Amino acid sequence: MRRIVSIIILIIIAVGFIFAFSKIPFGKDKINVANYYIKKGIKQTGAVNIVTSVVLNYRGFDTLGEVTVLFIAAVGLGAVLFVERKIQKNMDDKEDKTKRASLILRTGSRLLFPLILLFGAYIFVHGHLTPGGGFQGGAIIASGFLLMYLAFPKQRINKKTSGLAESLSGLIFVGIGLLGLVFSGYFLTNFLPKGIPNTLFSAGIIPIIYIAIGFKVGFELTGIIDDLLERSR
Amino acid sequence: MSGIYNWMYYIASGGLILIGLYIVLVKTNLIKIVIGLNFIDTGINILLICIGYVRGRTAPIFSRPGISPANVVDPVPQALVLTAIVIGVAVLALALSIVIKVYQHNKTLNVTKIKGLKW
Amino acid sequence: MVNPSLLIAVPLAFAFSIPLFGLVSKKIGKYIPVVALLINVGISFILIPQILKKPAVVSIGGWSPPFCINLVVGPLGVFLVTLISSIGLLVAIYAISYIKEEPTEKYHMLFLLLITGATGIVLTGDIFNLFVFFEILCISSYALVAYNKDKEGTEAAMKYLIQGSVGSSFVLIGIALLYGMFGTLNMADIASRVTSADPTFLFISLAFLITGFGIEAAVFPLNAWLPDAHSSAPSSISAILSGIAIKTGVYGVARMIYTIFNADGILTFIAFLGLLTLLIGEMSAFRQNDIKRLLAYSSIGQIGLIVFALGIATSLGVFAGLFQIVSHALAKALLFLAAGYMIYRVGSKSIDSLSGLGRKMPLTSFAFTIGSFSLIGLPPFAGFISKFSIVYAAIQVKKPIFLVFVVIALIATVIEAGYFFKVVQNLYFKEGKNVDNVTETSGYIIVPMIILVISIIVIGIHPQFITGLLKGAAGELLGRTGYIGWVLGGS
Amino acid sequence: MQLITILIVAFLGAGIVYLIGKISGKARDILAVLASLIVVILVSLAYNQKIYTSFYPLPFLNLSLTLRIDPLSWFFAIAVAGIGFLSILFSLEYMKHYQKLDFYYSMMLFVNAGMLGVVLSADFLSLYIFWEIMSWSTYLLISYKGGKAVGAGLKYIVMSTVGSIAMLFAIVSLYTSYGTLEFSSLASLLQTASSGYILFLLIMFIIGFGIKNAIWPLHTWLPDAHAEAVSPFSAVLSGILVRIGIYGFVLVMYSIVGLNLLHKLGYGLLNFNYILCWIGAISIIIGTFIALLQDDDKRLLAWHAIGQGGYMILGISFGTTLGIAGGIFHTLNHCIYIALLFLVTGAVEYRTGGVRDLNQLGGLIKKMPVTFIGGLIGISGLIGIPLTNGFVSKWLIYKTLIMEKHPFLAFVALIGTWGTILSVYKFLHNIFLGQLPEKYKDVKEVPWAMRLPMIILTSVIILFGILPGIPLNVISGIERSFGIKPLSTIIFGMPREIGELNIINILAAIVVAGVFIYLIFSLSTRSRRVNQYDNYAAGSFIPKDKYQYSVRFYDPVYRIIGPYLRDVVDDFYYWLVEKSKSFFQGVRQIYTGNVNTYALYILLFLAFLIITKIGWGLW
Amino acid sequence: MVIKAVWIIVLPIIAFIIGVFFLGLSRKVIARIHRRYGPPIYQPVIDLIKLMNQKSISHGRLFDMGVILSLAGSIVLVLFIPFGGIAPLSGSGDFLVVLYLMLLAPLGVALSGGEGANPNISIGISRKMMLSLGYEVPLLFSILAVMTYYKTTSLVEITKAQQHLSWGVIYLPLPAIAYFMILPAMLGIRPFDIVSAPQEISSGPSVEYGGRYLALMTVEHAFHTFIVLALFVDLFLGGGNPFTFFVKMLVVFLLGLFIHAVFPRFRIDQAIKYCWKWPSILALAGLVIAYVVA
Repeated sequence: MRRIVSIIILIIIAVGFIFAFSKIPFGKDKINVANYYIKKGIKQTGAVNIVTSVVLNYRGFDTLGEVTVLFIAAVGLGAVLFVERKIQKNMDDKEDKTKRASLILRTGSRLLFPLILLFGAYIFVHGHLTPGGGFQGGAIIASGFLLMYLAFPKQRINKKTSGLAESLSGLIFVGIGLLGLVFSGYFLTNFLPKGIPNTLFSAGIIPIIYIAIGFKVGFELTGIIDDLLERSR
Repeated sequence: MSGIYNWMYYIASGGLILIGLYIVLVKTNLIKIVIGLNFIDTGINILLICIGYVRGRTAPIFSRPGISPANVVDPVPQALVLTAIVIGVAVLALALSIVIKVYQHNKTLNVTKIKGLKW
Repeated sequence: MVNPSLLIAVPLAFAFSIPLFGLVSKKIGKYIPVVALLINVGISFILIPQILKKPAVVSIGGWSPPFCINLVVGPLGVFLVTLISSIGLLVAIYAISYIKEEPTEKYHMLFLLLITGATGIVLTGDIFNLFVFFEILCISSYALVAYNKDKEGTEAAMKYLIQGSVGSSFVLIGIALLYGMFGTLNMADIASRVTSADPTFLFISLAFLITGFGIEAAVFPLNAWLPDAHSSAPSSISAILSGIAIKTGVYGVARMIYTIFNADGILTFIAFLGLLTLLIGEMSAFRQNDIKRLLAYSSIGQIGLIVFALGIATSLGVFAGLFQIVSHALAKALLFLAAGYMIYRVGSKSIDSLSGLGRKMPLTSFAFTIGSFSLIGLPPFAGFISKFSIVYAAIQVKKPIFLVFVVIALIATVIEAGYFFKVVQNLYFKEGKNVDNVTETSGYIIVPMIILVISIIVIGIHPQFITGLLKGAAGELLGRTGYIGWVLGGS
Repeated sequence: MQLITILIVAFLGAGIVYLIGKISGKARDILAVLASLIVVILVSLAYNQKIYTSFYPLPFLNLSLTLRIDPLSWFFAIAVAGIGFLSILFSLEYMKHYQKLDFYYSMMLFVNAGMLGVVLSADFLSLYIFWEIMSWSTYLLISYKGGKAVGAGLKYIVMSTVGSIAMLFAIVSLYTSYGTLEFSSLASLLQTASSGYILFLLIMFIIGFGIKNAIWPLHTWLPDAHAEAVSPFSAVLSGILVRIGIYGFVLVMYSIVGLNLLHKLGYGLLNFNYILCWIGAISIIIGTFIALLQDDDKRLLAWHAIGQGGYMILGISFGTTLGIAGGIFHTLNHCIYIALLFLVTGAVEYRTGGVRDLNQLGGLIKKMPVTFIGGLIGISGLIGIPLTNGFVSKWLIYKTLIMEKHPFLAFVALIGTWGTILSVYKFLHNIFLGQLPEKYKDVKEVPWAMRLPMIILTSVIILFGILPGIPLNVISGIERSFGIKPLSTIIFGMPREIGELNIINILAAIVVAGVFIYLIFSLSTRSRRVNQYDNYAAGSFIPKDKYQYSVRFYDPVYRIIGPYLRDVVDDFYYWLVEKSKSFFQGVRQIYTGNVNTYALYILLFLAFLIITKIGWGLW
Repeated sequence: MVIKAVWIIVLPIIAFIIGVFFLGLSRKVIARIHRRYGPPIYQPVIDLIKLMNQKSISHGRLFDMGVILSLAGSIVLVLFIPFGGIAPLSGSGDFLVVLYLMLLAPLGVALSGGEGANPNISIGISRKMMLSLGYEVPLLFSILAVMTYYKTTSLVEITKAQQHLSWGVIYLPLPAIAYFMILPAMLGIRPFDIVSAPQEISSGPSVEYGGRYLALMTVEHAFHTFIVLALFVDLFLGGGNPFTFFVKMLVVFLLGLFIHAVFPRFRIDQAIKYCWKWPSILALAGLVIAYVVA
């Protein structure tokens, strides 16, 4: 019964989709506002990656929100999965069911971990030049930590430090926005010199924010992994 | 043929969304429902990308010479997708954590059995 | 002129800095939201007179409006921001000593972010940015509903999350469709172009958006999450969810219908939907024995009333709806705060167990009484003015259908009166069973309640304090060309 | 300004009394009495004045709240203030053993202030506001005693809310049609309205005011509320609060709609007036005859309050000079004697430890003579024995009915009086006459603070009974203000052209005859005083305390009429409530707790929207 | 004015004499119907004198005052009911006043008896109340029929309208019959002597009365008899001069006595049901006719 009703409803919605999509021709040039970004983006922001300039400059506010969402997820996860320390200690004392990882994994991850970190850093530092950016880089860094967790289940990142890093990088983002407000009267304005496009030190605040985001995302995702791991024991 | 080619991506995205909705409607396992939500997210992301795509053009990154402004796709949907992905991840993470808690309290993942709150 | 972007930046910065303060002392964390929201309240009060003279359009990033995200601070925005930050401030004060469950600093961060999300929703002029802030609001409320980590809380959060995610997905689909059609995300820009688009297409995207925002607004078939979430969350969060969060959903729906789509045809349906919501909410509330669940269902009813008033779509109707938003926000926040502390003292959510508290907790019970009287719509409390205005607006349109609607709405009022009066009697006139060692609250708990009581009475007696602002806000919702003009600079 | 002062004193008094009460109980009591006394003085100073003030603008609705005083409002205001004062005076002793007295006094004053506001309002919005204030404060006071009172209070407030929304509907509709809510402007604007609209307005207002006034079939809250409230408040409730409904009727029917329009409503027997008077008549029958069956003294009086309300409706519904005068005068009289009777029951409760069951009392006349006299005069007024106030007003009403050729209504009114006699005699007999049970051997008369209000009310009943011209003079002023031919009065009764009624002659005749017989009586052989057990019992020994033959005093009549006198309306309301409760229970089953279902709702909504557009092409 | 003052004094005396005469007459007539000799017609007067000199007991102030009130009410009532065109106080009160003044007497008895604190009194009064409720229904119907028909509430005008043999009984036969049917109930004679049934409840309300109390009650009874009959004559038989008026009263009284003396005593519920059945139906029909005709 429920299935039949569901399918009927979904068919109706699908018809709606068809009506709607038929009005948006696929692959045709429908670019409207974005033309402005494409044409003036490099000049106005100094970033050759237009997506980055949209993400961090024209629509930087979205990104701030996005970072906040991730932050909320990390904090919320921590809040929901929070356990009193005492109980946790008791659990630690009892026994550790997780098996020790194999030698190959441990050695391999030790080898790969710095490389992954480096790669992640590369991604977010070059966010304004190449595809990629803070989120992507952060995710890569977090995957590095995930690898380490797999290899050394007993080791933990320092929660305090990671929390501080999250908090600080978030503050840097907001702070830069506020500085923009101070210097040019608009929140999140690019108040730094734009530099020469297509070089590393260009695009004003964009790389700085991306670095902050990179750290923030990296630590947040790691924190999420850490929290989930903690509960899985 | 070009019709199918034009519609293929829409079908994929709409299909993912509908499948996700179907899972949410019909499946009783919480994890599956969460996965369904993720399906919807993915579908929407594909939809956004489809909308921004212009046939025959390239990514809006001018790091290599030879890419003219007339030759790039819409950058905005890509930015939006970036945001949407992050939000999706956030929701997913939170959803899983809540599911863990729900499981601890109810010892089941079957939503038809988790009816402590009703009426 | 204070830059309105501070309204978002300040609480965000404070929220991010809570872990830093945590290094200094664990105790500072709970005062941070108070400080941040105090600043916000200050800013919004400074803004009100300025905005009423001339609405502000503030761009973020420094480019001209359609090309970057901008905040549109019209009368409506500033009104809602003032409401959000004031209620937020009071609840934050309440939470200082109410929240005892660890990890409190995470609670305060999430709380502050929730308020930020709500503020962003009502201020932003960009539809995708609206979605982002909407997600901030939703995700932080999912986490906060589950904050107590008990069986009920997590279950409610889970249900809320599933329905909320479906809703946000719909919002995003709607946004995607709009972007595909118009190639822009600025609401004013979209609004200025909608006439060129195919009506069916427009309606489908509107349907997705209404459904999406409707879930947060708790309109009838979409509100199943609300009773669970509101009743299982910590009471301070219930107060915020009822007082603010669902209002932002209503704001979303109203913004879509009035400003962006100019969908006159659907308004009567919206009014009907509101009426249905009102009836279902009040009926379901009538048989509750769980005080918070009762309040939650009553919130559904009140939202129905608000939506009904907005659906009338005359300037008076919208004015009345906005007034109802104020009076409901004040009253329901007060009720949840009072009920929350009673529950805390008594240890049970059932209405029967609250018997006899009038003697033991006189101030709290008094606050509860004032709140419920205001909700029922008794003079001289704020709820009376709003209810009177709604009835007046509905009759004034002189459409027979609205006459029928208003009669039904008034009947629903009777149901509401029935259960609220029952609870009040329970507090004062029934012998309590095990309330002997219950004591009155003090300090941070009682201050917000007293402030809310006073504001309910003051607004009830002297509604002119807010009517000017509300008139402007109603004008903003109905005058879409004006809105487009502010943002895009035309005319 | 004067009116504003009255209201400010009244409302502030209520607030201050509460605060003072937190400091000192004694000061609170004194202040409460003082506050109500000042209100009485202020209101009486406003006699014969015509004031109209606008006191509070509400610019966003383009309205301002206004107050006025005219004969009608003064008449009710003085009744409100007077009864309020006396019952607060009575409360001083009566309430001593109760708790939460701060709340009690403050609410008493608050109710009074609300009522004053209602009668002094000059526009419907202020009337509605004060009306609601009055309603909810009444609800709090009814529930004050807890226990059964809680149910009574809830019943009251729910019905009251229904009435309020009907009234609100009418008021708002008036406002949208005419753009003003002031009585005076509406009165002239409404003259051009269609009769259908007038009828709608009247029906709405009758529902609104009628629920307060407890006319059949809107009466069911009243018996519970009256019985369960504390006695001084029952006096206020039954005496004046309920009768604010009559004020509303008179206001709307004669001050605003006016006679000309009233007579145009309806055709033949379906005339508005005619239907209204039959409602009044049914109220009389239901009220007085159900009162006959009651064993609880306050409940008995409560049913009479319904019945007497029927008389007032009968009086005012005709719109003749005599009828309106009778109706309004009866309102005043009722307010005096029913207040007195409730105070009497209060006094009895006070001394017997809260006994209200008529079957357990008896013989208290020897112990509480003042209270007895209060009770006697009170029931005489209620019956309408000549020389008490109730007589004159009832006479006016009967006269109207017969003159207007409504013998059937007159029959109902008269037979209602007989029902009244039976039931109130039972009231008096079972409390004060007959055998004094052993357990009440040490009962004393009530203290002075309780005696004084009873004495005042008793003397007012006699005063108005003998000199009906005093209040009737004011009433003819009211009629003049309606533009109706005013009732010409003489101080002792009616002038010749209206009918044969001269109280002073009746009084003289009775006094002379009484004195004459008393002389004969005292000249004949003296008699010996004996105690209550020394009487004739056909030679058999009757044990003490088994000597009560007043249980089920009118048993044969109960058996005959009892089956027909169930309060079917009340049953119907209960049935309605039960049915809607189970319906509500059904409605909330839609929140099944299953999240799949909830998601289904969401998608159904979306699909519905889409299908309306694509499928049906709506919007 | 002087004449009026004289009548005010004389009329009660006349009423007293007629009433006492009827009391004596009724005992005699009933005795004769029972094939007894019966006491002399002046027996009540003898009784009165005897009772005034006998000792008695009192239960309190109200016990005394009630009796006085009762008698005073009856005496006053006489002044309001036209007796052969003479009604000295009829200008001060109309028929409605009369109806209400008729309450004083029973109320006085009830109050007085109430203080008597005897179970028999309670039962008696309860019966009296119920019985009055019973007969009031047809009584009010017939009275209203008369008032409706003649469009006045004044007794004087009602009698005036019936001059020259255009008696009320001709135009309003049904109410008249109804009134006549309940006449014994109003007078408290058979078959409606349930209130004072000596065998059951020891004379009911008057069980505690002795001496002067009983005397006053007897006088009251005499007045009551006069009033009820006078009212009937005024309403239905056109009044007349004092003599014809007396004759009409006598005829009505005897007729009533003859017809009713043969019935056994009703139980109280039977009495009420009786009153509410035939007399009420007749009177109601009369009222409807009067309403339609007038």
